[in-house]
Amino acid sequence: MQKNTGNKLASIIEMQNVGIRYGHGPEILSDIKLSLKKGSFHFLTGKSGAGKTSLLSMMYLSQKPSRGTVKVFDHNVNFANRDSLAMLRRKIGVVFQDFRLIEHLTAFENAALPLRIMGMEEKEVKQRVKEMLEWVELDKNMFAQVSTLSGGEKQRVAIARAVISRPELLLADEPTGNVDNYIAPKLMNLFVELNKLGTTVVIATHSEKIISDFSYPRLNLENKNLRIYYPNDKIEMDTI
Amino acid sequence: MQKNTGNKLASIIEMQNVGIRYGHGPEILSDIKLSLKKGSFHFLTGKSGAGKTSLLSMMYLSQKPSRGTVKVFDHNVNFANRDSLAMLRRKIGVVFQDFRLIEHLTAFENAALPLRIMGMEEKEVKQRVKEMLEWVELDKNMFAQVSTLSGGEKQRVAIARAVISRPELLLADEPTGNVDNYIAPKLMNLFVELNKLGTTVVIATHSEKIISDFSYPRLNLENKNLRIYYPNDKIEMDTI
Amino acid sequence: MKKISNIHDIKFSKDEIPLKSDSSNLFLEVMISISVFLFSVTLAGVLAINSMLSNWSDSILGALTVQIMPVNNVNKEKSIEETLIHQNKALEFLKTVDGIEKATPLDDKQLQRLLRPWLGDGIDIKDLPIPRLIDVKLVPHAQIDFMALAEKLAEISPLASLDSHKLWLSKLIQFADGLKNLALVALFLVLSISAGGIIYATKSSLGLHKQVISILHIMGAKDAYIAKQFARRTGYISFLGGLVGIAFAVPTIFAIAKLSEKIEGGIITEASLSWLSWSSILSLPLFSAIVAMMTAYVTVKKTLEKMM
Amino acid sequence: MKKISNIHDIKFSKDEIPLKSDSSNLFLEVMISISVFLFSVTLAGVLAINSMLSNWSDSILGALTVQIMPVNNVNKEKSIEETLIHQNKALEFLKTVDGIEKATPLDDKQLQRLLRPWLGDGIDIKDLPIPRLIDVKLVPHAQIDFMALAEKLAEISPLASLDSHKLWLSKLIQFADGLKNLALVALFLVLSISAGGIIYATKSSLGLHKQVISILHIMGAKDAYIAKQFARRTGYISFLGGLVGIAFAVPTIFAIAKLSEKIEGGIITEASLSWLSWSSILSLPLFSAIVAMMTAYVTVKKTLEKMM
Ligand SMILES: Nc1ncnc2c1ncn2[C@@H]1O[C@H](COP(=O)(O)OP(=O)(O)OP(=O)(O)O)[C@@H](O)[C@H]1O
Ligand SMILES: Nc1ncnc2c1ncn2[C@@H]1O[C@H](COP(=O)(O)OP(=O)(O)OP(=O)(O)O)[C@@H](O)[C@H]1O
Ligand SMILES: [Mg+2]
Ligand SMILES: [Mg+2]
Repeated sequence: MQKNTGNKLASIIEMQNVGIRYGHGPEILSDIKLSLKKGSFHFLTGKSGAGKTSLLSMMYLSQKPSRGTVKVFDHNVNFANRDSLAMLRRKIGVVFQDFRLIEHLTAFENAALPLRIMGMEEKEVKQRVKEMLEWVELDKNMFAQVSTLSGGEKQRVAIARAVISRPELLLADEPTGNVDNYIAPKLMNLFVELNKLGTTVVIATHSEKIISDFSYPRLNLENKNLRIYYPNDKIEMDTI
Repeated sequence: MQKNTGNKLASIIEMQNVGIRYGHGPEILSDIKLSLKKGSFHFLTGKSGAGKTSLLSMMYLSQKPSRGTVKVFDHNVNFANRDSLAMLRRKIGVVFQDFRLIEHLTAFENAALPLRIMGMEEKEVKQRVKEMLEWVELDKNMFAQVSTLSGGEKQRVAIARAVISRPELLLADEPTGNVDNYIAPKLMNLFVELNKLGTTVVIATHSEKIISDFSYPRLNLENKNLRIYYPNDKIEMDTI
Repeated sequence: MKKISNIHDIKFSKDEIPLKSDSSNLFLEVMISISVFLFSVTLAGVLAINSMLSNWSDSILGALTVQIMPVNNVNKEKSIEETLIHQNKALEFLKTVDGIEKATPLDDKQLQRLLRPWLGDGIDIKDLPIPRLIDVKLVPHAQIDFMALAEKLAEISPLASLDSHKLWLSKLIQFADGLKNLALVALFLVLSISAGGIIYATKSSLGLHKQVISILHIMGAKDAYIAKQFARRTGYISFLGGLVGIAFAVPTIFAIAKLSEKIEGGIITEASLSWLSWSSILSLPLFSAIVAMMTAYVTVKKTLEKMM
Repeated sequence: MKKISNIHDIKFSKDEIPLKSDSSNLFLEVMISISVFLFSVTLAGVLAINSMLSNWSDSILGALTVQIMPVNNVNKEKSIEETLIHQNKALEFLKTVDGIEKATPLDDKQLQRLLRPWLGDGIDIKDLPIPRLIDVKLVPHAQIDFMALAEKLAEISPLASLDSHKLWLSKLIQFADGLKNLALVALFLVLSISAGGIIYATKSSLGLHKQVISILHIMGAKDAYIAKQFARRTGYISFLGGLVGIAFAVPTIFAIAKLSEKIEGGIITEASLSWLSWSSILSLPLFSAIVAMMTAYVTVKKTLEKMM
């Protein structure tokens, strides 16, 4: 059960006895144990309200656990200072369930955000963002204000922004809920390609079709707990 | 082809030569002809960015066509005054793709909004909203601020708000994109039940599963135009 | 999460548009307090000047006295005669002046009665070199240039002179009148700047909440439904702001009144405020709330009409 | 939609946080203009008073003259003698006073030289009943109560008197000093109220943009990255506000200077502003921009530290 704990460097995310509660409410998640190895690919499933987004939010460092320890890139998030958290976040790409784009900026400027924050040279920023947006078929809408885009177009901007910096960890929350059946597989393939290049990927989704199309292990949230299911239907109780 | 134009009262929505453009851009939709009969049920499909949301926005009276005539409940929207538009809107329930809930209010208050705007007695409001939210399984989150709800929970509040006033016309834009496979069919059944009670329903969706599970005609947007497909795969070019 | 026993026991907040937390609220409240402060102090000034002016024009300004200095000769009879000649000259001139209704010289008896307090009874004024007086009655609200009148009178008879207090008063009235007009302009300015501020605050608040407003619209809310919420909030804030303004204004008005009493003695005390004036000043917070409500209401309605 | 030929030709706006359209901007700009206006007028007053004070204490206040009125007797010699007795009494007293360094009576020659312009040459002052003068040198920056000194001097010799202009000046200096302290307090108040206003505006702006800020955070932006955007905007607005304020302040300062020249003749003209003073006043918009920038920066940093 504890066979991998020594091999710290290979673990991108480690959670031990993690619990989350909001305010004075009950725990949403209890006693979560999780270790994501570098280069792994997982789906995250669970009923609506099970806590998928909450679990992801700890991974992208926007929330601390109410109890237990969370380590991201080997840094304990409870003890990291603000600036080092910022540096860690630059290695993580996130697709939010509700997109969280900056509505008054263009699709281009939204996608360019991570690169500009990193301080990349403007010439390279332009080249990379242009290529990326063309790839997600937003060439026509590149310079449209995000607030005028359709639901699916926004989702593609959000995905472009998440992968533009070729992050070491990619977290996507329902990333294909608003796109059509032609572009959805294309976007999934983008995640698979990134994963092949070494990015660790976690995708929360409700779509049975996507889960069955790709044979990756599935993290399932049920009764505040996390279980891992492997594609060959073998169930393991503990994920470490 | 023109066989139904005389029977005005039976048509909830009529569009003639309708075109939409934003600003000085090209037309998003061209020469749309459409007549939705009272008590009908349609799916609305099309690629991401095809114009589904734009078409619906004319139906829920938040946008006028750039050209052509749109009649909703037999009122030409180009000539209706603001207050009569407001009265028409009260007969329409809408589920938005991006929910459009009032984030600082509770789930309860959001769902109660249409009833309160109608001026319904507070006692009846409370009874109806409570029952509705329990039905969409939000009993636990009834008095939680919407901003703290999960994606699927928000979507259910949006649906509760759309149907709470038992509208004559129900327009739903991707209403099950964020809920799990257990609650999605339940919500679809809600729309079917409403339809049986006389509500005209239009549901925009990308989900092939939902479309195939229910044998309703499909309005498909392609190349700026609208075509209707019947479940038995017979294609009709004109919808009137 | 606790189980809700009875849904009808629960209190609901109905603030659909979260206007309470707008950042323009403080701006509005401070602006309204300053406006109400300036408005009430200025209004007090106008009302005080008004009451002063009406006091004067009623009692003092309706009449005028022209004084003819006695000619001092050794021959008493001759001097009296000469004084009378001057009096007649003045009389004739006065009758030609526009705005003068009647000019009556006081006869000996009247003069004697006037002088009795100083000279005592039993003195024949014919023996004394006392000044003769002409009582001049003015046409009501006549516009008389007292300065010019005084100069002309002096030309016609060097012994005749206008009562100087009256002259000074007329200059003061002109000044007060000018001041009043200035104050009225200031009142108008304060009112329009406040209205502009309210319109600005309302519009920026509308912009801030445009998403919630569009949701309400699509749910079938009429413009009036939305405008009412803005009007209520703006009215409430303006009333609070008005109270603060008036709380500073009342002591200020008293202080100014005290000060001007000291400076000008008897004249300014006539500039006291009636109960009516006070109540109109004290009702300014209410008034400002109503004006603000209406301004906000109309602004919202007008702005919304441009949307679909 | 047009085809974009070369992506590197396109101009990009980089305003990630849409601070330009904040409704608190106008509030901030108006507040800063008023503050800079008040600050510069007050500062001008302080600087003028300062230059006036330093002028005086250097040239005039370092010395003092005591005058002994001549005793007027028929016997000239006796009167001169008695006058000298009084002068010695005064001299002895003056030497005991704290803060007086030296007291030297002017001898006949010096008196004669002083009087020459009025009396002409060749007149022996011994024959004339002229006042005798004592030149008093004060310890630098001595705190002398001139009123008390004058009274005591009069007790000791009724003929001795302090030069009255000096007395009046010392009262004026006390007054000016008080005024200066008051003005310094006012400067401090204006500064802290502005800082409070900037903090308030920044916080409300932060609240308004919390979504965009949280997006920037999750993309890996450090607090400084966000704080800089706020600081830049606040600085820009404050600079504009400051320019408006100074544009109103300069004519106001000139008007006040003109007015006080008319009122007080020769004395206040010494209260002129040096070029250094003027340049410090004119640099206030820049100064206010810098203070506002720093305030906004620190406020943002402090507020963000409470988030994760
Ligand atoms: N900020 C918050 N404050 C209070 N409760 C919260 C907050 N965020 C989430 N919750 C609650 O925690 C529970 C889990 O939410 P979460 O968003 O993680 O669910 P989810 O699995 O992502 O659901 P979905 O599939 O519907 O998006 C929900 O019941 C939600 O109401
Ligand atoms: N307000 C607007 N201004 C400019 N363009 C707009 C506006 N709203 C929509 N569009 C454009 O019109 C097109 C159709 O948008 P619409 O939202 O109707 O698509 P949709 O079919 O709903 O797509 P999706 O399935 O992705 O939600 C898109 O290309 C979009 O960018
Ligand atoms: Mg979620
Ligand atoms: Mg859409």
